[in-house]
Amino acid sequence: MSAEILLSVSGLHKAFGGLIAVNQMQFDVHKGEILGLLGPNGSGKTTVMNLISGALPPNEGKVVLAGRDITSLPAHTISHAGIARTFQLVRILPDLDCIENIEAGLAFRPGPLWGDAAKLAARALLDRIGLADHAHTPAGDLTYIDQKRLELGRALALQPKLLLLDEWLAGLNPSELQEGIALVRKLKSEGLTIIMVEHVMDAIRSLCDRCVVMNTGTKIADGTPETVLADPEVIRAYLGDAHA
Amino acid sequence: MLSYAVFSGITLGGMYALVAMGLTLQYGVSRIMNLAYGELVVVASFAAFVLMTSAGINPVIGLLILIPASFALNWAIYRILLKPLVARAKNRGMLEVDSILATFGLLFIVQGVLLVWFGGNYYSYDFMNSAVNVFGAAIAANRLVALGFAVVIGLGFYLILTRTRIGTALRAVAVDPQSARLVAIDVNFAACFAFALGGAMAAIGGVLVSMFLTFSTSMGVVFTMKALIVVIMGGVGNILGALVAGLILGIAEALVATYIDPGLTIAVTYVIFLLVLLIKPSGLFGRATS
Amino acid sequence: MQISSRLRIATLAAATTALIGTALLGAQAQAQDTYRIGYAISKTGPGAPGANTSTIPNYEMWVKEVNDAGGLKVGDKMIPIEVVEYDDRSSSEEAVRAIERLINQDKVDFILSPWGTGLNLAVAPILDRAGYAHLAGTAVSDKAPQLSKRWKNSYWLLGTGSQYANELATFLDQLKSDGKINNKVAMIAVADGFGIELSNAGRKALEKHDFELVYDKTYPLGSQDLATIVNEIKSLGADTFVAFSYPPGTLGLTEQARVLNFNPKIFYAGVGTAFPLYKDRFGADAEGVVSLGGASETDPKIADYIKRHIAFAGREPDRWASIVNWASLQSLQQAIERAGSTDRDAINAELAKGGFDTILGSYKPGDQNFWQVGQWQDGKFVGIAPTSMDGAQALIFPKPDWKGAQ
Amino acid sequence: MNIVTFKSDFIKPVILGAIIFAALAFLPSLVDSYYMSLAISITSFAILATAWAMFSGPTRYISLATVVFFGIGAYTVAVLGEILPFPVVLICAALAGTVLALLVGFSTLRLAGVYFVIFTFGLTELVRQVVSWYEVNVTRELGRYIFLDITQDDIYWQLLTLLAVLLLTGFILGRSRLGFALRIIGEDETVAKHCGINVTRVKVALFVLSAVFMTLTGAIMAPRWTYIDPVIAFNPMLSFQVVIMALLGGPRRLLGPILGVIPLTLLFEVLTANFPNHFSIMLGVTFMVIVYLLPGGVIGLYEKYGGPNKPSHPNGPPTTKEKTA
Amino acid sequence: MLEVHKLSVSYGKHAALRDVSLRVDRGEIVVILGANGAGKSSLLKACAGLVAKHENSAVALSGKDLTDLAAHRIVEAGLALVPEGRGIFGDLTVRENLELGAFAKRARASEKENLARVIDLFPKLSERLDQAARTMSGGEQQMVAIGRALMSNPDILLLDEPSLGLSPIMTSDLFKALTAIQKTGVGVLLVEQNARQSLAISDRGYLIENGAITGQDTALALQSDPAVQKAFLGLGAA
Repeated sequence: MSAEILLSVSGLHKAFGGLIAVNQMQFDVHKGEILGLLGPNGSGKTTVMNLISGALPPNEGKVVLAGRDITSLPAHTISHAGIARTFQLVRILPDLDCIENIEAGLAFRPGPLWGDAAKLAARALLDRIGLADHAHTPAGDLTYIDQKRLELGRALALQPKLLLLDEWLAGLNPSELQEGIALVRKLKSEGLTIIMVEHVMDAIRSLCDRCVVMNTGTKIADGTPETVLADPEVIRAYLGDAHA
Repeated sequence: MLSYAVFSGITLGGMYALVAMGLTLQYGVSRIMNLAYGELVVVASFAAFVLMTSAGINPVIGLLILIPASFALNWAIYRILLKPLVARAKNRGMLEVDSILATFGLLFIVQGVLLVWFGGNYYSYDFMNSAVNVFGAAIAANRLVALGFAVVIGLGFYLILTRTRIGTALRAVAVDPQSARLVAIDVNFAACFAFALGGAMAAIGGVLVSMFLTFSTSMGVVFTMKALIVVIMGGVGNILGALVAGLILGIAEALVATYIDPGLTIAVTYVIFLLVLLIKPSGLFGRATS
Repeated sequence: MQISSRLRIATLAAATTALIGTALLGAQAQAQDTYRIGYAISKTGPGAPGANTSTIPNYEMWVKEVNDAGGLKVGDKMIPIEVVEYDDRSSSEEAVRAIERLINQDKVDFILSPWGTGLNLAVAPILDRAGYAHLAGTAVSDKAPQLSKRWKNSYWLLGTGSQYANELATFLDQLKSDGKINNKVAMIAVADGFGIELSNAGRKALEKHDFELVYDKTYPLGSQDLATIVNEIKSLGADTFVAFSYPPGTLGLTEQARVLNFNPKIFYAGVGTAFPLYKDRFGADAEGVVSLGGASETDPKIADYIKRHIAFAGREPDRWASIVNWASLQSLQQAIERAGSTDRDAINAELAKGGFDTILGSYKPGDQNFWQVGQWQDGKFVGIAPTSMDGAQALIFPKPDWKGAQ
Repeated sequence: MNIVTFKSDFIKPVILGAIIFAALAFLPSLVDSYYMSLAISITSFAILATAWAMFSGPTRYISLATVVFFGIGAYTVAVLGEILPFPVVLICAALAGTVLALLVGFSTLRLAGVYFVIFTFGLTELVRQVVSWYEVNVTRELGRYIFLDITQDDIYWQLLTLLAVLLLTGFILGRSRLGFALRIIGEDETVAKHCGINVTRVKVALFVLSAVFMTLTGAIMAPRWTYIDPVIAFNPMLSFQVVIMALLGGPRRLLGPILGVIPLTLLFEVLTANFPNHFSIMLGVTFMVIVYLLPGGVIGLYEKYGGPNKPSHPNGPPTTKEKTA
Repeated sequence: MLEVHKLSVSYGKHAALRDVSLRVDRGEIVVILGANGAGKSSLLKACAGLVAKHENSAVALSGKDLTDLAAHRIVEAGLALVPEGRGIFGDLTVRENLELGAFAKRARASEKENLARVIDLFPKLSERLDQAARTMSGGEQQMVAIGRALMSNPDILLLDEPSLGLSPIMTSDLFKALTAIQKTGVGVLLVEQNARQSLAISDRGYLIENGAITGQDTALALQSDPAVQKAFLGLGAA
């Protein structure tokens, strides 16, 4: 935990009309750790992800990545700065094949790859995420789990410093879940820093170094999974008695 | 001067709204981007002309015949021409493109038939042209009738759509046709019904407008475009929005004609329209789609 | 696989070509026992109402009358007319293509003009290059004199905008100096080539004659709702109202004037006032309205023409371009007879000589010997100016009250 | 191996295209001026439809602003045609088109779907009204005469050159990162942003590129009509025709739009020639028949009946969805 | 009671379901377990009339043949589906959504009682009746979707992954609600990834693999079946 801070979020505030979605959020992410972002539905987790990745600009507050202020920058600039993401509802490029989906991540990053170099790199990445056999399958024809893999592959192609996973493990059955957890763990071991929004407690417990729990837009807990998940406030607002 | 400008603007706006409200139903609920809409308005104008000049039936009475007739005609158009497109469309986008192409063909057919029957001449007839004094402004009675219809239809449909079960069902089809099937709504029937209803409203517009505008077989496109602008500006599928948007455009035109330059009246409607689109792309009363 | 699909496309292409070939070539290559006349005109699109009013019925009626009489007299033979017609859909590009087709594919002997200033100008160079005469029946352009020089067989029958405006201004000036009207004129024009040309000329001519333009604006083409304009003009105290408008606007303005009871001493509006539609629409209220054009309905030739037109087309001709168009068709017929052959150059030479006997009297295409100002009087649109012309009627003054709107 | 395929893959079509265009250049000496006028029509629509599809195909933004740029081109010639040499006039037209496209692009490309469609249509009307108003109140002359000694053959050659340049541009674009970016945007704009694509810049760039070709077409065509006014120059039917031709052909392939332009132009011609009084009805009927029987456009037909499966070469031209299975 | 007999569905050449037969009685909860892409959603959609079935397939509800009925008639017959992704009318208010649920003629007479029952089941909705449905959180939207389905007075309720994306506390609330619904005599057919919690409330379960039923048993038996434990409950699950 002594590692340097990669991402620092402070005083983050976002309102939609009268509804305050995110209120004075503040947390740090250390290099190489996996941070779990938890909270009930509608507590503002996805909004936080959108604010960090530039999909939305915050009303107030600051997002700093590796010492660089990236608050309110457009999404493509933030992507160039080193943040890649996946989406709550999986978003692939359905009419493009798998190689091209990966190339989408390779071709526009800083130090872009194009042509034969991109093909080679894309094949290597497909291999790494277990889709080597599907190089020319249109992404829309993949199964759900494979689409999730492909989306992750595209994010990895950007060579991010920080990866945002928004319910990436949701909707997987237990055996698929085990594969998914293993894949994320491997990414961590390769030194990637990850923020994950997740409801799957097994995954949280086995992957996260630290958890931030949100409720109605504000942070209600911050700490290791064990402490956070035992917090009475978290149990009341989020987990319910069954998980106590 | 100001009050006259405002009143004549309101009557003009009422006419725009009247012509547009049917299209907002057809596009909003049935998802048919009907480029032949204006042609159907013109068909009704010609029908009113024929009834008036050869059968001596005045247009307001003529509505009693033309409303059901055009409802039936549009029902048939939907059943025969559009249903196959709806059935084969995989999503809304595809239906939109297909319906644009198909109704574009329909536009030419209707126009061609009118041309064979009526030729390319201008048509106009004299009905209820006497002036009525409204708060000191002299307005032609036929325009007031049109305005009255616009307001009554607009508010009436607004109430029907928001206060009745069938109206809520139509809105549900507009929002999500797939889910509407899951609450026992016969979506095909609803779409067909809305399309025919929109067609009947087009006919009302056509009949009333023919009382004071000079029309010809080639004028349909003008109505279609005006209606589209009002529909988009008011928010797709929103009857009340169409009414308000129509009135705004009418009043703006009249004010510009009086105080700036009548040469800019059409320009100003487009400026307002484009500004609304830029500031609120889903229209004045529209909800942003995800 | 690739080859077979290419083959299929090639077959498709071949079939299409064959189809088009027959369509394109079907009409041509016949013996010269007919005189082939071609025209492309706006049967659809924004130009259609105008073409249908002043041009198409005249073309059709002329062909029918000639053929009913056995054909054109060429030497001692009677040659019937054969017509090739196209719809230019009111588009310059379509008109250009249709004319090229008439010349090169249909190889017609003569080409009648399309409708409107824009289309006539678009086809003029092509007709000139191919040596066809061009009787531009419905174009008003201040460049008319230059145009006839530029394309030597072209005739701009309706002349320039200035001539109408000047004639009107002169006429009004007389009324003013007689003390009948004040010097205030309200003028509105449609924002279109025609309206602007006339209003420019009108402004110049009226100011020359010391009129004050208390209102001088334009309205956009396609706008029919002119209530606010009429309302504003009503308050300005002008005795003379001048509108250089198109038929929908002309009708709209008249109706608004009637509703608002705006009844100036001189109410001038047009194009469209001289159309039968106008009389049908306003009935007795047409009385006294002034516009461009006019007809000497007492002239038996004109009266007979109007009668035949009603019998043929089921409606009256307009009292402006229709008459000029008819005169030009009569000229063409006589030019062919005088040339005694179907040779194009011979006919062109005859056309240039003029002196044809028409409903406009002795006529050479391009002559401006028709009425420039007319007025509805007792259900007839009669000519009142130039006052020097034979059969000029006295102006009904002031314009009678509107009856319909009270 | 890869390099070889890439090269032959690139050079073969270019050489083939060059040969075809060289052959087409001899057309004026082979046919009479009627066929030349038909050829001009086809070539001009081919440019407009291809240029339209270059932007609208991958992004799926249906633009009805084609005639805005076309008309601006025509007007540039009307204003400057007799003052400057023609090539300079063309450059001015391209500049005018660029400026307008930049303006429109930056202000409207955040609109999506039908809103963009109607916006671009409204824009046509607005530009027409503003030009009218300017002419009426400032130059006090509506309707301009273009007396330029440019023959039909000259127009044809100019259009042919423009079409060749356009196709080459499209061909290169289809293999470039810019073209790839546009395809991604067409699939999912949000994903494109998060992949590091400056979506606005890419869209505007393509919009401008396509607008420049449209503007030049208008400029080249203007001398053909001698006279233009706002109604002639900004006739909205042109925009509709272009959209329909491109959709019929297949807007997501480089040569797709041309496959729509040729049959439709010829069809219009046949109908005009044979049904002068029933053109509208025939056109409408044919149109509906096409919609019902050819849902995927001409290119769809081609792909359905034995079109070649997509070869596995790097970064092929934009394709519609194809199954490799 | 819902009876599905030899139901087959395909998309193009791809067979999504092959000869699936199953049964749901009134008053019981039946869960279908299977991997992603096994055909679970297709099964529910086919029952609800949203996708076309093969010729020899048959679906019947209390003896009434539903096989060839259009979707809206199936609702009328007493079968309601809560689709994946909820499918609520976002622009309409919660009240309007619920009222639309009672659009079926079978439900109109008892609309008031049904509304009271839904509010009783999901008290949270009572404060939100006039709010546009899309402004609500995922869990509340799921309540609207289920409430809407219940408003049609169904004999059988089909639910497609209702717990997807819900927080743990919401998920357990949801399953409690399903038990309450079951007690009113409605039969529930549930497709779920959350095998552990769904088996806990279910009476019976079916296993589906590559479009075919590969096993069926009581929920209790399935919970203790080693194969099920391995595939669906996670090895060494707590």
